[in-house]
Amino acid sequence: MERRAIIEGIANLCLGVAVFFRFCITLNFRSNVSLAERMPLRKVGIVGVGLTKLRPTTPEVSYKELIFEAAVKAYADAGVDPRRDVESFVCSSEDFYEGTSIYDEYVPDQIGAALKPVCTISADGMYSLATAHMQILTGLFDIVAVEAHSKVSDIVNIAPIYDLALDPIYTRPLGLNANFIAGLEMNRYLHDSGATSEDCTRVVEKNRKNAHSNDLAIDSANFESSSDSLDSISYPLTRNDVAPLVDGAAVVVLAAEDAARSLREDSVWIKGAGWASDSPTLETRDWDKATYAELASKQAYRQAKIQNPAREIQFAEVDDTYSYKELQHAEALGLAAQFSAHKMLNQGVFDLNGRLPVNPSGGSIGMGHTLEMSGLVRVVELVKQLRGEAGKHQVQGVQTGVALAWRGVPTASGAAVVLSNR
Amino acid sequence: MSSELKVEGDFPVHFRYTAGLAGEKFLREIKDNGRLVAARCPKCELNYLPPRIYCERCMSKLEDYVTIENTGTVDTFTVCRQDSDGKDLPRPTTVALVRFTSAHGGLVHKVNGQVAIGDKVRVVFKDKSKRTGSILDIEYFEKLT
Amino acid sequence: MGTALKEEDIERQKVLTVAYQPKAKYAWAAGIAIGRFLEGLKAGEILGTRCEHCGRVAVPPRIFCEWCFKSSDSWVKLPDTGIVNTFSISYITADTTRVKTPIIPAVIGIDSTTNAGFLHLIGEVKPEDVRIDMRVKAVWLDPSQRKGSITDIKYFTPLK
Amino acid sequence: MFVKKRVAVVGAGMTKFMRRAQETGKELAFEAVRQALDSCNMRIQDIESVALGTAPDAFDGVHMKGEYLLDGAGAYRKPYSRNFVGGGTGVFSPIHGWFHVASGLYDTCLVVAEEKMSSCLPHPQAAFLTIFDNMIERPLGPNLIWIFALEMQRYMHRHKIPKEQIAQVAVKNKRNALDHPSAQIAKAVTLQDILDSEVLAWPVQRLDISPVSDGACAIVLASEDVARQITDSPVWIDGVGWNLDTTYWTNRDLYFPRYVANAARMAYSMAGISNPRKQIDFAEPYDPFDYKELHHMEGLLLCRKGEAPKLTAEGVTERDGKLPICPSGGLLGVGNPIAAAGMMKICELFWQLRGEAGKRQVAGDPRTAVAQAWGDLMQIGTVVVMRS
Repeated sequence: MERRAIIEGIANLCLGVAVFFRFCITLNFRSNVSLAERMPLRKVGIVGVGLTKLRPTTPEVSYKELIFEAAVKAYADAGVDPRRDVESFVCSSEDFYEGTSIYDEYVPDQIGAALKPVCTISADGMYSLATAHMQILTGLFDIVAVEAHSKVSDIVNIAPIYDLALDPIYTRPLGLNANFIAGLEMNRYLHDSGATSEDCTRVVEKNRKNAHSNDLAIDSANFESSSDSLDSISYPLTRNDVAPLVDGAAVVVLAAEDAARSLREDSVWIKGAGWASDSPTLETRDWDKATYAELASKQAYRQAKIQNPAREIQFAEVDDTYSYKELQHAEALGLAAQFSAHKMLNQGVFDLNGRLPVNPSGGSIGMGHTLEMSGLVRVVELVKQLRGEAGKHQVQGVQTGVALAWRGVPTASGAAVVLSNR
Repeated sequence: MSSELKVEGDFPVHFRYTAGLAGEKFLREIKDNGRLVAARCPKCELNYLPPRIYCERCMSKLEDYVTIENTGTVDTFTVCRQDSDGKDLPRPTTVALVRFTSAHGGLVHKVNGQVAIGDKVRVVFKDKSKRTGSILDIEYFEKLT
Repeated sequence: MGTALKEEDIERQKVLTVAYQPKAKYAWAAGIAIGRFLEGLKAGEILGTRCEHCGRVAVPPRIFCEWCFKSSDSWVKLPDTGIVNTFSISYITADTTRVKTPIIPAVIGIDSTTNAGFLHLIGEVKPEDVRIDMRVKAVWLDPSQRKGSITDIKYFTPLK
Repeated sequence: MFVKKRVAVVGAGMTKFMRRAQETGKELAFEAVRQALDSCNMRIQDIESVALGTAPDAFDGVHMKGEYLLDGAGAYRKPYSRNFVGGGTGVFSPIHGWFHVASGLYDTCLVVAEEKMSSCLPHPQAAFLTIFDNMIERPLGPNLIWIFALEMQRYMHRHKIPKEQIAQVAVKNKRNALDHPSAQIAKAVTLQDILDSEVLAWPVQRLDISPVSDGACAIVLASEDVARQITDSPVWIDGVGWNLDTTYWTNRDLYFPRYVANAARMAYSMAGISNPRKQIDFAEPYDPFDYKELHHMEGLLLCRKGEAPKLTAEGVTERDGKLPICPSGGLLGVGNPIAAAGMMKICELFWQLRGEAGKRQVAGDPRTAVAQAWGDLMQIGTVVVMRS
């Protein structure tokens, strides 16, 4: 026994030395300033949000006109004139979703950004928000607007576009719908966590119910269980588990603290913003958890000085492109222990009136999925909750919430933001 | 009033992807020798499957290739019912992510028959005369009996 | 730092490649402004919008003025005449196929607008006779052939 | 503006520029990253964030191309995002990276730019059809070269510039590229060669254009105190600017790139440059076509409107002239893998300002330089001012 203890002791010592050594190496080129001092230098607030109603199709308006509607709403909400007050604009798009190469050509006019600093981040709108946040932190700008949209009804068939995202050498030749990746992941998640397909159906029911109270969500009666909704797409994934695609546009206005305070009394503050990617290849990424979400939220929590998210976060808007993703993402965000989210779901913890409501807006399953806008919708919903303007789906007395975006199959990339009204 | 007019369009191009340096080696080994190779990172002690010319963790250049056994374990699987156009497949296709003991990574490919997570499977290559230097030179995984 | 290939290396399968035909297809909603513009073309009319805030008349029309960021919902019927702002004499098509008879693309500044115009083609003229600032007029497809497209105008031709 | 954090470039790397690379886009990105890290003795573990720039997905033929490229770009389990501002992407990418470090959130950022245009058939230009307005321009069957031809014609008309004066830019840049080890076309051409080359869309001829390429570039950015630990000769990013004009390009006079001028003013103001003609020692303006170099010299306020052809004729812009322009050989000589081509100019500034440009080194110990890219529908200017 004694001998074993000694060996263990030596092993631990070696491990300790190795860890220390590694620590030294990692810190090799680090700044002299401590991590605490590398917190954001300025406080940044969200001073305006504009979101159109989400609808399955919008044949009466062009994408520019849809975006214009969101921009007008956001600038009115913020009390700013984009031509005079907004100094920079960050847009979100991917060419194949638009059917246009170099789509960033088509962004400035409808958001009042012509002849101004405008850039596109090819990612979910939450990445653009994080980029705008960085721009303000540099001190370069005080007021920055973020735009994202979905005109998915302009796409004749989404499947061939998802196919284009698959690895052309190893994955595309299989000739399968990209949803198969979600099928693989869901199967693994259910296997590891003990959650069941019925638990995933409960996520769907909860989110659709929440969306009923959300004026901006489409009438989710459109989605409700029809005879084919339980059809398997890629076992164990059914049609029911997949958020339906809808149109919409969103614009969010950010401001540095002084500007924010002069614009409104109830700014919602960005406490932290993070984004991260796991391995892009199917073969080498983690399959037992959403590592990208864990890394992204750790960054955001560090900035927000949140040590125990399960206690300090009061509600969450998380990506639910597929039903099981809500559970997996809640775990990655530290809101539930790994593989225990379905238990909390079943206890009603995530309900609108639960202890830690998840997707009180209805999420993408309830409101509809809006391609690269999905994360920005989550942010807008967070802002409304934190202002107390969420109406029938208001969660009472909330101060701090987290939102998570995922870039969908086949990616392992996501972003997280922590917002607070304090 | 809007006319609800639509204007149609597409991308009038087609693509030709090179397999790349590591992909070339991988697909040639399958085509010519019916074996799987991985690229070894000596620093991280990982054998990347499929191989690549870099270690994604330490960004070392990888130049050594090692042969990987033809049998692995089902890490997860799915039964896919739609093709890449979103149309129903004539027959549902089982697809699995298969891990190999000596490799980091694995392979995602079709499965012949039914499998469960944890099942041992072997890689079945197409007949040598039918191989073209594509990932489809692997016919499917088959459960070991 | 890179392995350069020749086309024949690929054609002779010296290196492996995968061929792929993308199937992405779109049907874009033209919306309020362009929808009405295209309907106008079908009727043989060029329509623009006026910003009531700055007075600018623009074509192609839009429901907003990008400089004032105000709605511009006042419609103006424009003449089908204008000037050549700039032009090119092109011996290649969109996919760089060579053509013998050159295509003459031009930016046509439409009369009665505030320096606004659109991309179109010039026809019924010798390439060497085209000049910047030359006055031109639209040549329309026969009404029966029009379909609510920019190509309902065949091209612009020098005003005689 | 209260920008507090000074950001340095501490390392740079690039692949050869090639008409067709065997490497995948990921592999090209890796080659550039490895070289950039080696150039400053850094390891990927020292990198806290990664910014990627790459142009249309229709070139590489991969939707969400940034996600596809990320492991090659060294972004495994790191904060990583892709920016995209058309042809302006290559010079916007270091600006995107600059946000990461100047914000104080990260001490280091790896910036990568990649393009693999040879995947696109029958010709990458076919993909460019889809940059035109989907409703009112694409039905006319436009070629990318048209917009250059239309802009060039307008520029020539407004300032009464003969074609010969424009073609001398191509002669100069292709000659400069003879000294660039990564150059795709190391071949000198004469003025007559250019004027005799095939007319594509008048006034644009075959040799007025930079070649289609595959390639990648990478640089390493670090905050001031970290940069000083890494190297004795950091090169500072002292000014950044970008500006996007209205989409309605047919409603603008194309003779002058006002958006480039706006971007330049933004960058100069940040860098404390009040008289760019005197304070800039050399420049790498974007030169996908020969006239664009002239257009952009004017947009960068390095000379008066319409004066750039004259300066070029007088030899001012030669590598040994008073204001060297594109000493690298530019896109015309080195090649044009869109986003990587813009970043190549940032690499050139880095090497020149450290005195490491070898045979390409401009004379007179340059201290301050500007790089610029351009893109979209003659619409965006991206500008970076760097100092040694």
